[in-house]
Amino acid sequence: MSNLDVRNVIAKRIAQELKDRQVVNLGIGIPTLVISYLEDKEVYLQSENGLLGMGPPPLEDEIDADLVSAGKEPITLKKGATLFDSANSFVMIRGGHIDVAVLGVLQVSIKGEIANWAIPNQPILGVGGAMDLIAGAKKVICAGTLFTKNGEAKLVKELQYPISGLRQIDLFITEYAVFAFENGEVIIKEIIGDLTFEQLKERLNIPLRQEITNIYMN
Amino acid sequence: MSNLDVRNVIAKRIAQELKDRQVVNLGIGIPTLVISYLEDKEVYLQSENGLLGMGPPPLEDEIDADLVSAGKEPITLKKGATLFDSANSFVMIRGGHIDVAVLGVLQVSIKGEIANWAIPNQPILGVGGAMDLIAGAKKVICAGTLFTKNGEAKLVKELQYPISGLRQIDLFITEYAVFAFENGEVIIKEIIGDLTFEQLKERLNIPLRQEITNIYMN
Amino acid sequence: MKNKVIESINEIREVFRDNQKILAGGFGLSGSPLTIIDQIMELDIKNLHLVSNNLGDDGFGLHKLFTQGKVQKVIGSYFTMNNEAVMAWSEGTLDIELIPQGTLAEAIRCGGAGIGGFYTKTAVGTELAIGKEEREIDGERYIFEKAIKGDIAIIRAKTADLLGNLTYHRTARNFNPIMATAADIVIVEVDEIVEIGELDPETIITPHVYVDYIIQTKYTKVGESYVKS
Amino acid sequence: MKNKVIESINEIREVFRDNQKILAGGFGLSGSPLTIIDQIMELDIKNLHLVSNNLGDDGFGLHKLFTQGKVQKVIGSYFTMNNEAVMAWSEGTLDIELIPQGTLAEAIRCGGAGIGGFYTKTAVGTELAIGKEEREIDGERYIFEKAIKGDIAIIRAKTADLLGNLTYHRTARNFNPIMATAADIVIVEVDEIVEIGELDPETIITPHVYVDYIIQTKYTKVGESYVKS
Repeated sequence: MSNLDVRNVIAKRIAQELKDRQVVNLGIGIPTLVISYLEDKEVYLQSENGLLGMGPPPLEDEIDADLVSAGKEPITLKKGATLFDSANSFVMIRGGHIDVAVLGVLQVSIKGEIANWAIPNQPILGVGGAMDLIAGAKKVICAGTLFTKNGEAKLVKELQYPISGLRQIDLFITEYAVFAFENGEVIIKEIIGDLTFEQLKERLNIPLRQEITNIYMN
Repeated sequence: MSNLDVRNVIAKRIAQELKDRQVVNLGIGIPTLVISYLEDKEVYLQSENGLLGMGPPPLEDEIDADLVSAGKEPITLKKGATLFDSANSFVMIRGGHIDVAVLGVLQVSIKGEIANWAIPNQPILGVGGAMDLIAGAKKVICAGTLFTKNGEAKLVKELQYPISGLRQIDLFITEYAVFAFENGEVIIKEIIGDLTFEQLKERLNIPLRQEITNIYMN
Repeated sequence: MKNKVIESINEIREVFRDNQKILAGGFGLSGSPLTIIDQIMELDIKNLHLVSNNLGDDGFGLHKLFTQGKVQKVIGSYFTMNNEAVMAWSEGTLDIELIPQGTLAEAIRCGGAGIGGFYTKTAVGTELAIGKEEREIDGERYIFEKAIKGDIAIIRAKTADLLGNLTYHRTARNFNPIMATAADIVIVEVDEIVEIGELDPETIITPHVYVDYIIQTKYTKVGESYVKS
Repeated sequence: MKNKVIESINEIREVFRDNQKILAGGFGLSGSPLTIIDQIMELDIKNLHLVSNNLGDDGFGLHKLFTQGKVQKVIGSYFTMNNEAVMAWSEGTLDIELIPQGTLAEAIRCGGAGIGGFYTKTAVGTELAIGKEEREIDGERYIFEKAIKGDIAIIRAKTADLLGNLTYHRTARNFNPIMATAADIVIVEVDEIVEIGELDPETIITPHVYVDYIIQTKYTKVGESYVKS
């Protein structure tokens, strides 16, 4: 698969996790691609720069530079959308009112801790709303390829990258499998790609259990 | 003077202290009467239940039970009025954005501390926004008759009533005089009633200095 | 789409239990969810803890709920005008926690915002600061206050769309928008319910994410009063 | 009535000084006071401390002010995309204080609200919590954050009435309303200025008490960009 395909496979699988009426915040990168796979699901997208009810990108002649996503891309308003200031946006995020945050990730530990904001030994100059979403969202789904460009697994025994918060995420969705984190265990809920459970276990070299359930049905 | 007259004398004198463009919060009681003496001064009245730009009472057929003052009296909106929730109302009050709070008072100490919310040995069951206004307003003017019904002075060496906050008020305006509190001193800025400075000094039995200045001119 | 509109809280009877903390909007009767309060009076529940600026007016709103005997404790800023509350407090049948109005508002807002507590300058040095931690920040004295959250919030708005987006009317806004953020279940009573898209996005005060159930009010305003229709 | 409308900050040159802390609204360029920033660039001041979510876009807004050398420190949440800021930080010519976006927003709001500081759950256990007081409240871990205030706030709104009441447009609202409350002097740049009474009281976001000066913007939107007219 090309890199583009891989990202879309992950995004599509994440879309299946989202349910009607959920309020969802999509991070930058793969999470943004999820929009394309929502089909007619009635999901309400929150954007931390002050919007609930983000609609699809505008037509060229309808672009408004003052209607943008947190990724600073032009967007539209869906019916029933609301606008608010940054303080109130984070009341919504940190206060536990977002049903699902979908976040890009650099590393995930076997305890479900994540690193998604900083790279060791490099200047740490950006965090945005990532830590607020991790602290506040009811459910956190992380999106990412399972391996780095150098072939290193992103699912690791201990984070080498700076941690993003104490919170254990719910799911790590990759192009190979859906990983859940429950009671200190990593559980493969679904195999997506062409590696078997045994192959994944060998490549990742972490304790792993398989428990295939159709978790995304409402 | 009748009690009604006395209250109006105080209210009228307080009105003279207010300046064009000031944002003012008027407490319940004598402070509310100040409205009648504002004439064409462009003062913006804030009401802690969520309003800036309180207008005069409505005509009988224009009463809206959902447009009331903090004293729960029907009011109107002036041009340029704004509405906000209670949290934002106290951002305005506690955050130092109210130019003048005019408050009723039970006692004022010679240090300019006030007691205006509770009576000793009685259940303390109401405070409202009094302490927020005292903590936050740029200037606090207190309104009250100088003596209780029993003839006891309200301006005292030490408060016997529970204090309302650490803040030293700026002026105590009574039917006899305007008292200012500066550098630990009580200064009579103006004699209003028919007691002379010497008579006031004797009846109050506190250190008192006279310094008549036309303080209310802009 | 799940419909948030209900006729009566009887349809969601299971969310009400003894000993719950209920946030109730309103400043006096303005912005008070009178219909919802009437319906709570019909429920067989007890020992409620109310968080509300005050206790309605004599014979109206929360005052009725309190005189009915359902209330064990009230947390608010102003109960002096309510003779029966004062009496019940004196007799030890009602617990009252008095908080300055601005501190109450801020504590509720923090409860909804994932903020655990805050330092306010209000009430420093007074009886209401007794037992509270004091801290100096940049040379000024502050006291610590904990955030307030509720099991249920009952609030009043003007218009709801079918999603649950809310607008308010005049000073009936007061505590309602912040209470909407600070409880597990939020029930709003409104004058009118409109289609999605009818409210201007710029003017919606409470986004729908905060609202669980919508009830059409049974009260209308007549002069200074609210009359059950 | 004193007129709050000014042509340029040159008319209030005296409020700007070296070493001031300036709160600047905007998320990227949306809601950024581009005209005021242009005018600040003309002033002979230095060592500014900026509080802003990020530093504009390359060549636009705060980024210009920073590359001009007027900025000593920035406090915000996201500077990674700004190569020159990263470089200046590496070389030690720019001080950066990184704060999670929600903590930044809350700290500014508290600055305007007379709240000295607050406990947030955001960033607990991370590098951004190092050196910060931690406290457990009701079984959850929080860190302490101090309120943020500024000497001057420069903000962007859609419409001002002559009193200074403000409405905003879409996601250009962002940090602007809270920054309006948290500085000694507040200067707003707007698309249009209208008579008092033209704005619906229910829809005004920033009451006039927070606004000191109003400037008509010199920028218009063309597609995704802002163009100086």
